Amino acid sequence: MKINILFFAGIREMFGIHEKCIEIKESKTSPEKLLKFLSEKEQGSWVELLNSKDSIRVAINQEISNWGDSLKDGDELAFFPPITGG
Amino acid sequence: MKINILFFAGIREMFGIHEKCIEIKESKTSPEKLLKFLSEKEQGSWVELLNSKDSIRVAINQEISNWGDSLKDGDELAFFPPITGG
Amino acid sequence: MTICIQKDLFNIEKIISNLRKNKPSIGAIVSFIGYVRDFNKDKNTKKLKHMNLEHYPGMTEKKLIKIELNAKSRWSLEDVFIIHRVGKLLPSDPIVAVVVASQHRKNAFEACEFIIDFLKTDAPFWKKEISDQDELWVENRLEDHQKIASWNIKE
Amino acid sequence: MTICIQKDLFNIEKIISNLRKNKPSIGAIVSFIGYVRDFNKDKNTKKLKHMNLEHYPGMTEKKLIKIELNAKSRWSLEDVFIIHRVGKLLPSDPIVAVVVASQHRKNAFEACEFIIDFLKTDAPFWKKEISDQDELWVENRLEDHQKIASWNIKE
Repeated sequence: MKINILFFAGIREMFGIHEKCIEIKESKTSPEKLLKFLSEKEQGSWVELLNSKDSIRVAINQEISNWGDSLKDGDELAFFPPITGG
Repeated sequence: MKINILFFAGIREMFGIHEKCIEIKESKTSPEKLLKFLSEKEQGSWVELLNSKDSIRVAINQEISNWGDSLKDGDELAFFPPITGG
Repeated sequence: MTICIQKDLFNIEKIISNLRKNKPSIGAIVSFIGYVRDFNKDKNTKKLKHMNLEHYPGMTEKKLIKIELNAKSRWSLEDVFIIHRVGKLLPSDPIVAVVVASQHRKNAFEACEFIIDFLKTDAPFWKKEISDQDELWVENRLEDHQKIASWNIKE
Repeated sequence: MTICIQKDLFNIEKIISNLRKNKPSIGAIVSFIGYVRDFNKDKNTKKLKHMNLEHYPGMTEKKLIKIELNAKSRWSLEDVFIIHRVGKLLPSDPIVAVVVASQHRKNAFEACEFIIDFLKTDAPFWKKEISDQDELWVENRLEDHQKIASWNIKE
């Protein structure tokens, strides 16, 4: 399955990119499982992201989601810090 | 003593004038006493004003006042209906 | 702190930009603008032609200053601007604006509502509605006095 | 109901006059404008140079529409306009405006505060402060989340 991952604010700066399309073999995953998988496989900023998991938010298809929610092929997954607009 | 009387809104229209300066012999009076005195002496709109006393407001020197408050020489006395601005 | 009683139309963008001059600590501005409304079509067959707004010069300014000072004693505010039009006003003309600047938005929201609520019951303005059928002085609204009572309880 | 996410400055007078076109039933408009503030001089020796505002395109609009619809389900409103700037903003630049039109003022006041409160916690915007000493992403404020909790209780 393909997942399009977006990064915002401090997390975007940490990765140095805004967007990353990844492809994995599993047909069932969640933001949490995916993050753990990528931090083991790719290391780098993924490890950092996993370590700050408690202070970051995830959105699936532009809706705030939980770490355990399921991801399906073609989903847009976003990682970002708490919101500070207005 | 001299009292300058001001009329606003419907009361101004009733009297047909905006302002009336009156002079009375008494050295002590109140809006209520003055209104009774004028309705006996001058009749006309003063009687009408006295009859609608419960629904009108008085101000002495630009401060909302009670009917029994005392008036002194040179005071500005205003009669007007309830406020409807804004 | 500025109070204007005028016949002319006002521009809210200009009022705000004047208010903000040299005040970098302003983080929030809340503005209220009240307009002349058409009569409610459900209840009325008559049509508003225009409105005449009369006030008590001198007393009006005194009352508005008092309301502003009361607001400033209850909330931390950067500045307040009140403008009220008088004379002939047409349907959908703006009548009144209350602009409140503060560092944080909660103060500005509360103070702005407080000021317009007290303006409606304490500032000596009177409205006359001239319709195609009659001319009537507007009567005061019970709800306006009930709102004032709720502010006094909060005190 | 309009939502704008833009880099450009906005003019509140123009926003309001567009909103009012052909809507004679509007009796009250309440607007909130939020500005880039200088750092509090008491607490800070550093000076704000500018701010960078980033957002999540798509999700932002969705969230703002949802907030507007929530407000419309709670209060009787004539119209709502939300504008939020992104990109580089200088000290004292306006960042955001929420304009709410209704027949009676109480609805406009409450709905306007409701919308800006939820915008602050739910709409995906992020602010970075660039000072003469450092560059820092702004942290979210506990008070903003407490205000949201109080709206949910009122429901």
